Amino acid sequence: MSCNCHDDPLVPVIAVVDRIREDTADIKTFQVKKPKEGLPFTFKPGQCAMLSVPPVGEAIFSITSSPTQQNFLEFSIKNVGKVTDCLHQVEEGTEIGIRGPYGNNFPVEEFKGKDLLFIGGGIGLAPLRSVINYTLDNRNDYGKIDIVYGARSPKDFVHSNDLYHNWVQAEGTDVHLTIDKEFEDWKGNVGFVPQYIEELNFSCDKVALVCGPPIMIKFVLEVLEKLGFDQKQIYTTLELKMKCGIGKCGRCNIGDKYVCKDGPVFRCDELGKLPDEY
Amino acid sequence: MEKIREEIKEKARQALASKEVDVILAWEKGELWYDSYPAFFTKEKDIDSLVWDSFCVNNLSKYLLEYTMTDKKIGVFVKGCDALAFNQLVQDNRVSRDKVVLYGLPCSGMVDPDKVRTKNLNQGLTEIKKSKDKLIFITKDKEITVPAHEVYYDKCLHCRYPNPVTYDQLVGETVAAEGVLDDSVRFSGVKELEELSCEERFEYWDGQFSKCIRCFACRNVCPACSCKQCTFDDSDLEVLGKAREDSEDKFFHLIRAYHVAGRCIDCGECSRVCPQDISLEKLNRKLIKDINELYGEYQAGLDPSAKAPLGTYKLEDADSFTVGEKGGKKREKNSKR
Amino acid sequence: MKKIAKDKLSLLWKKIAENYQLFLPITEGKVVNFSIWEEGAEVDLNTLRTVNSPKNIIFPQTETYLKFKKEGKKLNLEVVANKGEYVVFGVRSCDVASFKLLDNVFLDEPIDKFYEESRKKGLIISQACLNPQETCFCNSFGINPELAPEGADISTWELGDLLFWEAQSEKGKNLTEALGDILEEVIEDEQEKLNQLKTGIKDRLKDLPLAQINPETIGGDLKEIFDSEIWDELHRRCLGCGMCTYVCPTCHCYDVKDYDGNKGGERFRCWDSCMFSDFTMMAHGNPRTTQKERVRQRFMHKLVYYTNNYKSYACVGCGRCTEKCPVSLDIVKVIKKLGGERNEL
Amino acid sequence: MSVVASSTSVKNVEEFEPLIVAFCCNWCSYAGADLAGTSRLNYPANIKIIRVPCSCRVNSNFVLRAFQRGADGVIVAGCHPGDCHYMTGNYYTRRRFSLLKNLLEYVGIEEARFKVDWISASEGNKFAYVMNDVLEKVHKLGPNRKLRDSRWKR
Repeated sequence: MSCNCHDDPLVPVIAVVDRIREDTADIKTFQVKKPKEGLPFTFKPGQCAMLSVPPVGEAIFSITSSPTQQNFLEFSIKNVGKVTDCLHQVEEGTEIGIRGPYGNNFPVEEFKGKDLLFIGGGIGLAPLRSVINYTLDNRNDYGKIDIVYGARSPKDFVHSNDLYHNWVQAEGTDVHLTIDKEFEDWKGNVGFVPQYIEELNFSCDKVALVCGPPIMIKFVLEVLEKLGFDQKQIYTTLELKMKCGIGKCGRCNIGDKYVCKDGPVFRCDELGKLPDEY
Repeated sequence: MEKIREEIKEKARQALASKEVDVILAWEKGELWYDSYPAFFTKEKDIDSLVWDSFCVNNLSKYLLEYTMTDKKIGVFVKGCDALAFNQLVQDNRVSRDKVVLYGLPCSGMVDPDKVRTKNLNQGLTEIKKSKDKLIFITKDKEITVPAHEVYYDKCLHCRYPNPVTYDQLVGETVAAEGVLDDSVRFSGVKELEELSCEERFEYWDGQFSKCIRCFACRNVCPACSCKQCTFDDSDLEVLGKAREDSEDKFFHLIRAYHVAGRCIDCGECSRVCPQDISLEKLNRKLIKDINELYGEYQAGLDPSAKAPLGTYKLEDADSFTVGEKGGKKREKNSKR
Repeated sequence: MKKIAKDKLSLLWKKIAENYQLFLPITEGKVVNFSIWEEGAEVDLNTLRTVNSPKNIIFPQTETYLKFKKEGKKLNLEVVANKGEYVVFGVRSCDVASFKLLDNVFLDEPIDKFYEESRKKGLIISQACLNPQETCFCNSFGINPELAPEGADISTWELGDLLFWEAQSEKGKNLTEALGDILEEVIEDEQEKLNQLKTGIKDRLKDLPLAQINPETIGGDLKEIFDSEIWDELHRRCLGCGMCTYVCPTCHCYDVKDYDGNKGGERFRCWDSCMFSDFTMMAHGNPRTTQKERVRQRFMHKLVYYTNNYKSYACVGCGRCTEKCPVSLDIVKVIKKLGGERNEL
Repeated sequence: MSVVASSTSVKNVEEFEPLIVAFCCNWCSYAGADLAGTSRLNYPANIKIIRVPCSCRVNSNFVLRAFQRGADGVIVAGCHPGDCHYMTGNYYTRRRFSLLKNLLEYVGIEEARFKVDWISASEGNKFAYVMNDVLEKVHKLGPNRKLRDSRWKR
């Protein structure tokens, strides 16, 4: 009887941290690829991967690069816990373990032909960026794109190169930035994301993709409802503690759904059917 | 016991009716004969299901921890061991005495369902009655009378405080402290082990600890384990690894016992709840015995204003590690080593 | 069908142990658990319910699956898998049924290869329960302790001085053949007695105190049960220990951890318990802040979530939690509170 | 030449080199170690000193963790009772480690593996003596297998 345990979904493959960019004081973006070159696996926008830094452990992160980027995967990671702290100390060229991709994805096929509204707060831009870049790389398939992004201060903007340049220059794309509190030399909007969306008064014929801190998501959903969005037009992506990534270890469930397997992307009407425990 | 049960219910009803307390902590009966479990009563009408029988082994004092942050006034029924536990919680500043009304219940012992099963007394059982120091097991067609001590928990046979050491009101009459054992019996298990060789002791404890499934029931049931967050639960620090590994098992048990040293009231709840029957009492009693021998007799939970043995010192204290020096007092080495 | 005299069983153990790791219910102190049989071990085939369920044989409490070594920026990973072939003897119907429930989770895509391997290498020999106990309620979950349970490779029944033996699977047949003349053929008369025995057990089940438990009559959908007020009361006596989850044959939540062993280390998975406060703890907080949510999670998982996903309850009525929970917060009480009782009994 | 041959054969890889972890109070025992050093008293290199502000800073976890992760012997050294820099610290040490010492013996750990002693800043000799003494005894006992994590590699 031959054992095929090395194919087990829990076993990571080796990948190398090729380049590291410091986005903010506590967020770094890691480019990860196979030791030679190329992606460790193919994926769809919105999916996650489990990064391993032995002997500290594993944690799951959303992939922030677009599947159209064929050279590497990108992960934007905020230093908040044990694994992330260890990742932040990693140097370029270090090998780590990776397994994935996990979870479902944003239904980019269904979005075709529609206007898209991306709403992100803080590190919540990470999963959205994958979709944004994907849609921009397939620009003709999608309508108008609006990106609303907020952070504590301009210093806390992740992917500022995208926010200030790449996305602004992209055709049919508007970027709306806001910060929580007044900041010197800041000419843009000041205020929380939900209020800003209300001020911007978007028409409700779009698909909204929301990701950010739980409290931001809560108020954004209220505002979107006020603006006339149907729950079926709103998508969000969630995160809970995960260990296996494959719906077996039993801790990331909301009701009978596992965030790692049935999520992390949920349409709001589906989410409404689940118990309020996230 | 039946008579006292009615008295208890009456007390509980009155206390709730007069708003003397907001909640009553007592016991309730489940579907099986041995199944008396902690219950929380806030309404007078619910008191009907309150129970007091030979299976109310659970210590309710531990539940007071949940109420420390509220302004609720709590009435709680305490047996002898539970009263010690209560005092210990007060001593540890985890429960405030003025929020609690204590109803003392003298207790001559609680029945171990396992012992009943071993004697096959549970077959067709319909009722259990208590009469002085006898228990009567009643089935459809017969009655079997058994001396109570034959079916009491081991821990109850060693009980030193069958009557609550503190209470606001006492329900029922105090029981004679018979069956109370002197220290030579109480510590006999410890002494037996002490007399073994080092290797034999290791073998014994290795066998005990390696049975552990790390369910933490011993810790969670322990009235001395009253920390808001246990050091073992801090997943960031990883004081204790999660793997079933011999050294981790030993680490857990030694530290658990050590953390309650001087605060363990010797209620035996840890050994009772252990699913793997680990002799935790022999670990706790070793520490109690050593404290008694080195720093003077001490019973945790007797006096909430006392200083915990490990939270205080005397200039002339003995120790167990220096020999022939000032204050040095070395335990006699066993000859077998 | 075959048979063996009970006093010859040690011969049987010996023969099986030649080629397999043999797990048997073995007494240690006051506790009976499945452990590896060695000559002279105190085998106990009378105790219905081992303290630990045999799930720890197929899904060990701690299982190292990866060794790693770091050299500078280089990382070496090595998969560890070294499970040998084994036989578990004396598994009761409820525990056999629990394996199927674990299969539902672990053999669902993506397949857990370590578990799959462990299942492949194992041979399960069931033992019928002659005398179900007062805490047993397997019948409420459609389990018949007198019959050969689905999922057993070989089934056995005790009758007087004899043990009846019937192979149920290809694996079981092969072992039976390999055992050769240690086993004898059953004669007709004995077969009849065995049938009587089975009927006798079936009758006894009806009189068990928990026989009226019936999860089918639990009313309400997921959200209604989730929002039920029974949780407000039920959780209060919970001590937050993990005993119920660790002795439970169907609980299968696990954690993945690394051990830093100085020169290299290893990654293992180990049982975890939804009763523990850190089970869902994340850097930004905990979605289940009190014991109420944790208790609710456990029972919702067993009775609702699992059922929605795998069309079966995640309980086999073994009665371990009923007997072991220090404060009697067992699944029977929850099912009853949720209305899961047959009225006609 | 035979001398050389025998000395190499003694130094085979199997030879047991005990590792001792010594928790030393900053104010007395650590200074004692300093004095031992400056007085050119020999104490072995296998002793790893961990400086602690006071012997009562040493938690029982530390001792067990040291044993789990490679130590064959553990020493806790503090100021003599009455000499604590913080007035009372080592009185607590005395009570705590009296119990822990007995407890470790009780569960079958060899007595010599865990040593608690008072070593003042002026007792360089005593420092060297205690260290050598523990090392020698632990050497005789062999590696600590009872408390070491089986996954830990030396």
